[in-house]
Amino acid sequence: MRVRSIGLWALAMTPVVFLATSPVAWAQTSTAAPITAKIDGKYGYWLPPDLSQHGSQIDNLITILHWFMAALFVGWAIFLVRCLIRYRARPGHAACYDLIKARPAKAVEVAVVIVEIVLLAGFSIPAWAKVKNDLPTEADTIRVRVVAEQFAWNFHYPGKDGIFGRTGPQHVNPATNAVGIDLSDEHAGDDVQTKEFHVPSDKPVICEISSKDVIHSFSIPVLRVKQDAIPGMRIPVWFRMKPGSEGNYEVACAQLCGNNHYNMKALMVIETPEKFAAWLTKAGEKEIFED
Amino acid sequence: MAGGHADVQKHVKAYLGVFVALAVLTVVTVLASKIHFGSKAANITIALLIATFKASLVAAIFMHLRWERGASIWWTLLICAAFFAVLMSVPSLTVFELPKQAIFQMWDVAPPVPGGH
Amino acid sequence: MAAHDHHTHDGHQTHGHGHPELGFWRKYVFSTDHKIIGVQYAITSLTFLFFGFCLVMLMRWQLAFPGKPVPLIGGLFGETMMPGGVMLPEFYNSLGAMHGTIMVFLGVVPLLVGAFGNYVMPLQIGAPDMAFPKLNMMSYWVYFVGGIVMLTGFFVPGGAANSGWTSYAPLSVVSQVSRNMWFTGQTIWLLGMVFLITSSLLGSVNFIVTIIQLRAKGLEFFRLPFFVWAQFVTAFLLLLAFPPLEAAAVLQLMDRVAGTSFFMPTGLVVSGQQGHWTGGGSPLLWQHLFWFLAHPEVYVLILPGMGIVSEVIANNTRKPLWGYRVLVYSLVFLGFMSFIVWAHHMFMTGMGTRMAAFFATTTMIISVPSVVILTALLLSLHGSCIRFNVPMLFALAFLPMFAIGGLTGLPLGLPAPDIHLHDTYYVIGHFHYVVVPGSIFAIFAGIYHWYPKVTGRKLNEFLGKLHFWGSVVGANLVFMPMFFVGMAGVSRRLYDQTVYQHGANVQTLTQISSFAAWFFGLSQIPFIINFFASIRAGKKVSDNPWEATTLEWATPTPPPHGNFPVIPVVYRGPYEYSVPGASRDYVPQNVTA
Amino acid sequence: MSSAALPYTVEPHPLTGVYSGKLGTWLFLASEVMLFGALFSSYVLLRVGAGDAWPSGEATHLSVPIGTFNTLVLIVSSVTMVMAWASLKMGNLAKGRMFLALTIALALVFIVVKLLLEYIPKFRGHHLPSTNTFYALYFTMTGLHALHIIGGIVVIGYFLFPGAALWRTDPEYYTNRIECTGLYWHFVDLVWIFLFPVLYLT
Repeated sequence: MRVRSIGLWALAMTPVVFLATSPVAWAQTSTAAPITAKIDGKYGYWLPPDLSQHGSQIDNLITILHWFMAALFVGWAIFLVRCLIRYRARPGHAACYDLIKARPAKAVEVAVVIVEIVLLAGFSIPAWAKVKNDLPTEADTIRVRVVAEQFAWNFHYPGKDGIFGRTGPQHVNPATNAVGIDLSDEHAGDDVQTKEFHVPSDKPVICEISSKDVIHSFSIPVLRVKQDAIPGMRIPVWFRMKPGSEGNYEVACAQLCGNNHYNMKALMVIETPEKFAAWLTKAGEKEIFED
Repeated sequence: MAGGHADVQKHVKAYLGVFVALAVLTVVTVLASKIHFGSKAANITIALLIATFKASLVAAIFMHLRWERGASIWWTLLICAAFFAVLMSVPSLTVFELPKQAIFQMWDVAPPVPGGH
Repeated sequence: MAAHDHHTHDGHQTHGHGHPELGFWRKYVFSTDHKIIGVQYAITSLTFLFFGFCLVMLMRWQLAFPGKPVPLIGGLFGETMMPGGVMLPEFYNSLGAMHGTIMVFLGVVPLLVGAFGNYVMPLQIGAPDMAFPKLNMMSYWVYFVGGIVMLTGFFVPGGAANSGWTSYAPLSVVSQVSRNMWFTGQTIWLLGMVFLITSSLLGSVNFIVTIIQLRAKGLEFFRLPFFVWAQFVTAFLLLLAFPPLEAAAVLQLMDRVAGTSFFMPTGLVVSGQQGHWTGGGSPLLWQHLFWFLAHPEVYVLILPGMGIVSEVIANNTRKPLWGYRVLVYSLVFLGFMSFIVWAHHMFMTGMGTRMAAFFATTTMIISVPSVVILTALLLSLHGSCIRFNVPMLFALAFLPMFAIGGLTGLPLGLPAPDIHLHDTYYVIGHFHYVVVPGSIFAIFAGIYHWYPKVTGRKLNEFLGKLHFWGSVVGANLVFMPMFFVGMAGVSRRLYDQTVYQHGANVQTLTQISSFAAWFFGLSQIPFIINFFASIRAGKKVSDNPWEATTLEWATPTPPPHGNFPVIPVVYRGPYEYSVPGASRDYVPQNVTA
Repeated sequence: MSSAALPYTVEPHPLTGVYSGKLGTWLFLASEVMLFGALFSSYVLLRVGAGDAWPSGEATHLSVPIGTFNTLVLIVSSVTMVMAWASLKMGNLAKGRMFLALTIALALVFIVVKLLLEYIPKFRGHHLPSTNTFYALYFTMTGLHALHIIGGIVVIGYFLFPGAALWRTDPEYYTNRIECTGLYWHFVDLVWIFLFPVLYLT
């Protein structure tokens, strides 16, 4: 019985060994089209680079939490291992019926509660309130309507007048008017819609997230921004870049939205104010709307 | 619960009484819906109050809760009521609690409703 | 031991005289005996569990080596799933959705509740059977039909449901649309869910009534084994949390089949076409109803597992559980709280500060009883005498791994860190660290622990240890890298994460996960061999091989129809091990002195 | 066979005060409360979301007289159901069965009225579930309720004919089963008591 099972086991392990050692298997491949723009930022094995001003709040919280978790875990693990060794069954050793007094355990539980309260009330909720409610009020805030669809992001800029043209589903034309601007509206003429997300690096940005079909999620890891795009709703998120964060980054979809969900990304270009203004003008000229 | 014949006979009288009450209250609900009590909400509240009263009668008499001594049944109902209350809070969670500037409207103009009446 | 021997012989002899002999079908297939039904549940759900695991082993290939043909078996799947052996995104999504559904609804819940609950719970409370034996049989067959319905999804055009196990509307309404809506994967998924929910409801009614009504004399609530308590709380969760999902499934069926707009808002434009829905619905309504079920469901997955682990730990430490009452109160409290935390799955759906604060607070509160339970189990080891047999090894692995699973829930339960971690691999790592030790390892512990009761033979220790070490190493290597992948910002449910720069960067970790998953899969081979071979070749054991105290060991092995030759009377609490002054190191519940 | 050996199928448990069937029925009803609760919750959410666009009064095209009639039919059927139990409790099987038959007849009246006077004319008039959210809710909620009525007909029908054989061997057990069936039936009536004003009157 025993010998046979070892044999079977060894037999079963062969494919693993084969696969693990096969250089072909380890070569990286991708099903996606090659990334045309070079993506900036240094990525390691922890959090991705952080370009937003609110991001450090989230990052600090994550770091503090993981130290806290590690401390607790190590404490528990030491106790566990000590018990396993000290109280292992062996000749001459018997269990003790009486239970230990657990003052330290109670202290640990109280400490956990206190730390949780502090993290929640002191850090998490204020950070959340700031991200969700304290929308920037500066006059030069960039406003963008983000309209998700299967499987692309559309960005609608209000243009020079700073007012979005009226939109409606009956105006949607997948090829030329993806965000459904009503061209008869007086504010629509200067509106810009693109598939690339350009923002100037020096101004706060408010994105109004919505979706035409199913639920998507507007996720920019480097900005610590994530918001579900719920069809039938328009939900704002905002961010402010750190100085010197110009470069190319990626907008991802973080909510399963269909077959090509994995490839629903957009290029995000953070650029200097001058470059952004030039791009906006050029993009506005190129626009040809058909209704 | 009820033991002997005499008890059951007493119950039968209660059943008939409840029947009359339910029938009358049904008519009252219908009539109340014809009267305008100031606002839509007031009308709905009145209709639901009458319905709750009717339902209580059914539960108390027809379903014998009035005579029920089994604590386990009351516990079940209590737990159920608690979670039912949580379930009924779902609408207020979705509708009334949104971050600043979020709206339940993604388009600016109302779209034509296909097949609408 | 000697105390029970005369029962054993009497039991075997008297059994069968009072009852007419049943035919094969009534005895083994359409049986009303809770033990046969428990075994039926166990075999069916273990099969489903293995099948669900195979699905994910397939997915792991695509994740590790995106766009490369699956070796050896890639050609078997045909053009609609894997043309040229390369997995299509829609098939990948089907695998993902069905993996979740099968593991949760067809594998773990039926195993923990249907199999262990059914077989062990009536024995542990000294009952002759479940309160409603025919209803019990019906639960099993409704579950079986539900499982078959669920699987037919793979064989219809368009494949099985592919909108995730959460089936978020409107995606689940607009996907897999065809002329005959009744025969598309998502519709079949909804129908399957209706069956499975109905089965669970019938089962939970049965469990609650059995525990309330059929406890042996002297078995007060605070003398119940912890496993029975876990089943009791779990049954209430199933009873009250499942119906809203049943309602939601009916509404989604209406949306798909009758063209209603319960979850469809006004003004949808799908694939460039204005939708035919009248609108006025709410996509968030589905999420609320779904998570109203699915958060309690998480506790349905782990509470019975905690019950099993507690039984095994008490038995193999040879001392009473630390803080039995504290454990029970925590359990009940967990059950209650699990109903008011559901919206922490929805922080990203556009939630205001007040509501986020409320659900984050309830989430932090619910972590306290979890910590208490874990601490109590750890403290139970203190001053004990630990036997390292296979069930105990699995129970011990539960402790640190469940700790990791629980702790990593903290950043997800706090709304601010959740902004970065929501819907990333961090979430996958977190909940697999909860359910793999909490459910799967507990299930293994339970199988090794109670196998001798069912068959009269022990599982082989060596194969068991091989299985244990393979599983522990495998599971940790699968899920630990996921925390780092998630931290890097990689979303879950991606067919190919290398599309993104931050994904390509951590692709190596994903490959490690994949290899570990296949290793984890191979580690189950000794278990499968052991499970079947031991039925005939396992070492024969006595009625109470683990020298345990609870009532299931006070019956003959295997227990006869009607369970107890003489209905036992209970005199003490469930875990009276190493009582000072007693002649042996355990005092069964039904022994007077 | 095995059920005969189980305790507390007939006599109440000395501590809990109920027999198993009754407790089981109440637990089942608790889950039904959550089922219909989810539908009512959805109703409130969708109605609040719709605002003034929600049809009411004449705009619903629902007939209040027919609804009232059906409400009364269900109330009477509840009375006959409870009378069936009372008759059995007093040892009168014939009377009990008569009341059961009456209950089924009334339930059939409810279903026929619902189908012929409400559903079919609605379909003819192109008031379909897909027409608007009000009709979607109307058809789903009343449809699910009607399924419960049909389920009740099946159960009562079983106890009226084949199930009644139990009376000869164990009349008390049979009476208990009728009581449990009654609990379910009253619950179905109770749901309608809420459905009627919510859909027809407001």
